[in-house]
Amino acid sequence: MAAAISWEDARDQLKKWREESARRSAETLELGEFVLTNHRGLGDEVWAVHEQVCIAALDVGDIAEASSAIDALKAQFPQSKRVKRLQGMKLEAQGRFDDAKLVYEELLKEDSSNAMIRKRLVAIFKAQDRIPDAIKELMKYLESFMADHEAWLELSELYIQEQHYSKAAFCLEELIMSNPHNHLFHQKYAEIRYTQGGTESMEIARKYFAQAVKLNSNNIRALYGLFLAATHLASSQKGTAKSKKDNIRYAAWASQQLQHRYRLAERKESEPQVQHLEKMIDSLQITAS
Amino acid sequence: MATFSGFILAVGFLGLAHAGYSAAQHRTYLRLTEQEFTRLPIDIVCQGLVSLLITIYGVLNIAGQFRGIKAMADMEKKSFDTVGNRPSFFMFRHRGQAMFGLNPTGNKNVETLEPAT
Amino acid sequence: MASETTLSNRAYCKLIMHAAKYPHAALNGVLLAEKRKLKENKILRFVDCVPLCHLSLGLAPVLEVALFQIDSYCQANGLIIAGYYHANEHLKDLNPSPIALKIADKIYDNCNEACFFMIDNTKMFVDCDQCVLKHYTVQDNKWKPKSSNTPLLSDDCLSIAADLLREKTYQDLVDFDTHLDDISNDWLNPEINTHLNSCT
Amino acid sequence: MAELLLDPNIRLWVVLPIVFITFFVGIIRHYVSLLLTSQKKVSLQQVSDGQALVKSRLLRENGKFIPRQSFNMRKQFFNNEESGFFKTQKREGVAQNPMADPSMLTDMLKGNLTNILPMIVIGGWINWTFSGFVITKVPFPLTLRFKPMLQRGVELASLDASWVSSASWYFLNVFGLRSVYSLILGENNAADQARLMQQQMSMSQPMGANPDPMKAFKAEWEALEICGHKWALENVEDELIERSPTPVVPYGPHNFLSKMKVK
Repeated sequence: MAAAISWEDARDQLKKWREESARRSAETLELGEFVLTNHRGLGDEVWAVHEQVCIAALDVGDIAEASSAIDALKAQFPQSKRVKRLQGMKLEAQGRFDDAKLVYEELLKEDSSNAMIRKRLVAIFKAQDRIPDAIKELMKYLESFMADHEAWLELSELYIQEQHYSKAAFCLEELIMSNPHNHLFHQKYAEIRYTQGGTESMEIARKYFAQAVKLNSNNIRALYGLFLAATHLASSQKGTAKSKKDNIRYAAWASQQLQHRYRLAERKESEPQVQHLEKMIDSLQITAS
Repeated sequence: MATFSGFILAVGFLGLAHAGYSAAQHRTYLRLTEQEFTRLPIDIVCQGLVSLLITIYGVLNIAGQFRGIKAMADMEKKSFDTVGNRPSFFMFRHRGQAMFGLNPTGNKNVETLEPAT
Repeated sequence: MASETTLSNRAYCKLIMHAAKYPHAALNGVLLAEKRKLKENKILRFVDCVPLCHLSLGLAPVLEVALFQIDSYCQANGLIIAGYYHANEHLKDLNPSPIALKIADKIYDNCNEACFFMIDNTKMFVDCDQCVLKHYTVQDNKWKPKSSNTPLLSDDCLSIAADLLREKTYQDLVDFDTHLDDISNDWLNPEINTHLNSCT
Repeated sequence: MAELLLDPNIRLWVVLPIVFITFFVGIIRHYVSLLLTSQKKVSLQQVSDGQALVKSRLLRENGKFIPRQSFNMRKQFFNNEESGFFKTQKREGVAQNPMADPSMLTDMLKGNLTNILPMIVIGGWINWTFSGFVITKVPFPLTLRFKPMLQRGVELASLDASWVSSASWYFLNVFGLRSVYSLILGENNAADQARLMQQQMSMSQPMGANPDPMKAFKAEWEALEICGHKWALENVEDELIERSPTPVVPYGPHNFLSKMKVK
C-alpha cells in the first residue's frame, strides 16, 4: 500500500488522520514508516509524525518501532513531559501497568494540572479490565476538568458499556451543550434515551433524533431512530389521540425520507435493499396500528 | 492550475504597481510643467481597475477551496468512526496486540508481551 | 437442540474479517442458518454472517433496525437468524458481557436452536492457526459453554481466512454501522462474497 | 501655503531605514521573548475554577438544547442556595502582591525587558540620529490637534498638520507593524508546533489564571440566576417536516399514508 502512493499523498493522509484522530493504526504505522524515510521533507512536522507513529505502533503491539520513535523524540526534547507520557504508554502496552503508573505519578507530582496524564490513569484501569474503577477515576478527573469534552465522551461510553443509561445520557447532555451544532451528539443522546425506554424517554429520543436530522439531513441513523421512536410511541397505549396522530405523521415522514434515500443510493446497484427496508416498515406498521 | 493562477496573480500585481508608478510619474510631470492637478488620466485609472480585478481573480484561485457557508457543513461528513475516538484514552490491550503483536524473535505469542515476572 | 453445528467458510471468514478490521473495538454480528436443514435434520449450518456494530454495542436503535432488515432478508432467502457472535474490547476478556447475553437471548427468542459465540481475542492471529470461537448453547435456560468434539469449521476454512487477512481484504468489509454512515455500502458484502467464492 | 518638496534622499536614507529597523527589532524581540518565557505554572485549583466557569457559561448559552429537567439539575448544581457550587466554593482572595511572589517578579522583569526596553533604546536612538526631519505626509488634512502626535521633534507652528516627522514615523511603525508580525510569524506556524511538543499539550485555559475566582463566581452566579430555560426542541419535528416536505418518490406511487390509517 505504501509503495503505491506518492510521498506527498502519504504525508497528507497522515496529517488528515492525525487531525481527525482516526484509529487506523496498522495503516498509520505503514504510512508513517514510509513518510519518515524522507524526514527532511517534513520540516517541523516530523515530531508530530514520530508521535503519531509511536502511538500507532503501540496500538498494534509493535514495541520495537515505538521505542525507536520515542528515542528520536527524546533526543530532540529531553525534558518534554509529552515524551515521558509516551514512555509511560509504552509500559502500558507492555502490560507493565504498575511501572506506567509510577511514571505518571512522578509527572503529576511536578504538575498536578496536567490533564493528559490524568487521563492515562483512566486508560490503565481500562487496560486492566476494571471498568468501575476507570469510571471512578474519570469522575474524579471530571470534577476538576468539567469542560473536557473528550472525557465526557469517554465516560458516556463506559456507562453504556455498564448499561447505566441515564448517567450516559447526562454525559451526552454535556457534550450537546459544548457543541450544539454537532448532529452526532444529538443522535447519540437520542439513541441512549431510546435504549432507556419508557414513554417520556422515548419522546425525548424522538425530539433529538429529529434535531439530528434537522442538523444533517443525511443522517440515516437519526432518520431510522425518528421512525422507530415515533412508531413505538404511536403503538403505545398511553397518550392522547392527537399525540398518536402526530407520531404516525412523523413516522410516515421518516419512512418516506428513508425510502427516498435508499432509492437514490440504490440506483446503481443490482440488489435492491429497499425491499428489506419496506418490509421492515410494513411489519412495524402492523404493530403500530 | 496553481502555477497558472500564480502567474495571473503576478500579472495583476505588476499591473497595479505599474499603475501606481504611472500615477506618481504623472504628478511629477505636472509639477515640473507647473500645471494644476485635476484628475488622473483615464488610461491609468482603467489600468488600475483592470489589474485589481485580475489580482482578485488570482488570489481567489490560489487561496484554496471555498468552505460551505453553513456552520455544520464539514460536520455532515463526519461519523462516529472518527468523532467517537478518544485518543487520550486509547487502551492498548486489545485484539490488535494478538493480531499484529510482532516482537523481535518473530514469535507471535501474546504471553511474550507480558512482563517477565 | 441442534445435533450438529457448523459454519461455512463464508460465515467464518466474514466474522474473522470483522474482528480484524476493528481490532480495538468491541463488536458483534449475527449468523444466518439454513432454515430447511434446521427444521428437518436439526442441523445448525451457518451459511452467512452479517456483521453488525463496532461503535456502541449497548444502544438499541441500530440493533433493532439491523435485526428487522436482516430478518426480512432471511425470510426472502430461506434463512433464519440463529447465531450471534460477540467480541469484547479487552484482550483477555472472554466472558460474555451482560449486553451480549441480552442480545443472545433475543436471538434465542427468535429461534430456539440458536447458539452464541464469543471471540477469543488472544487467539486472533494473522495466520489463523486455530478457531477463535467459543461456543455457547442454552442449557436449562442459561447460556453454557459447550465443548463439542465435532469441528465447527471445514478443513480449508482457516487457511482461506489467513489468506484474506494477509491480503487485507478486511478493509473493504461493511458492517451495519458503516452501512448506516453511508447507505451505498451494502451490508451483505457482495464483493467479498464473490471474492470468497473465487477462493474456494 | 507653499508646496513643500522633499529631497528623495530622505526617502532612501530616513523613511526606509526606520521601517526596516522597527520591523527587524520586532522580529528579534519576538524570538527573544520566546527564549525568555517560562511556562506558567497553573495550579489544579485554578484550572478547575476556570473550567467550572466555562461550563456554567456553556450552560447559559446552550442550555436550551437540553431538556428542562437536565437544565434545572445543572443550574441547581451551580446555584443551589445550600449546596450550589458557586455558593459553597470558597477561595481566598488571591489579589496577590506581585512583590511577594518572586516568580511573578521575574515575569514582570522579563516583560519589561522584551517590551519596554527596546522601545526606549531604539526610540531614543532614532530620535538622536534622524531628528528634525519632516519625512512624509499623510494624504488627508488633519486638525492642529494632531500636530504633537505626528510632528514630534519638529516644532514648527506654521507647518501643515498632515506632515509627519521622523520620531512620529517611528511610533507609527511600532504600532502599525503589529498585524504584519502576526502575518509573518503567524499564530500557528511551524516553530510553534515544535514548541508545543516541547511542553505538552496544554489545555485551553482561557480563564486559567483568573486573579479573583470569588468575584468571577459571583458574577457567573448572577448571570446564571436570571437565565431561564426555553427548550429549543419544543417543536422540532414539525419544523423539520415543514422545512423538507416529503420527497417525490421517483417511481411507483407509494401510498404510504393510506396504509397508516389508525384502526
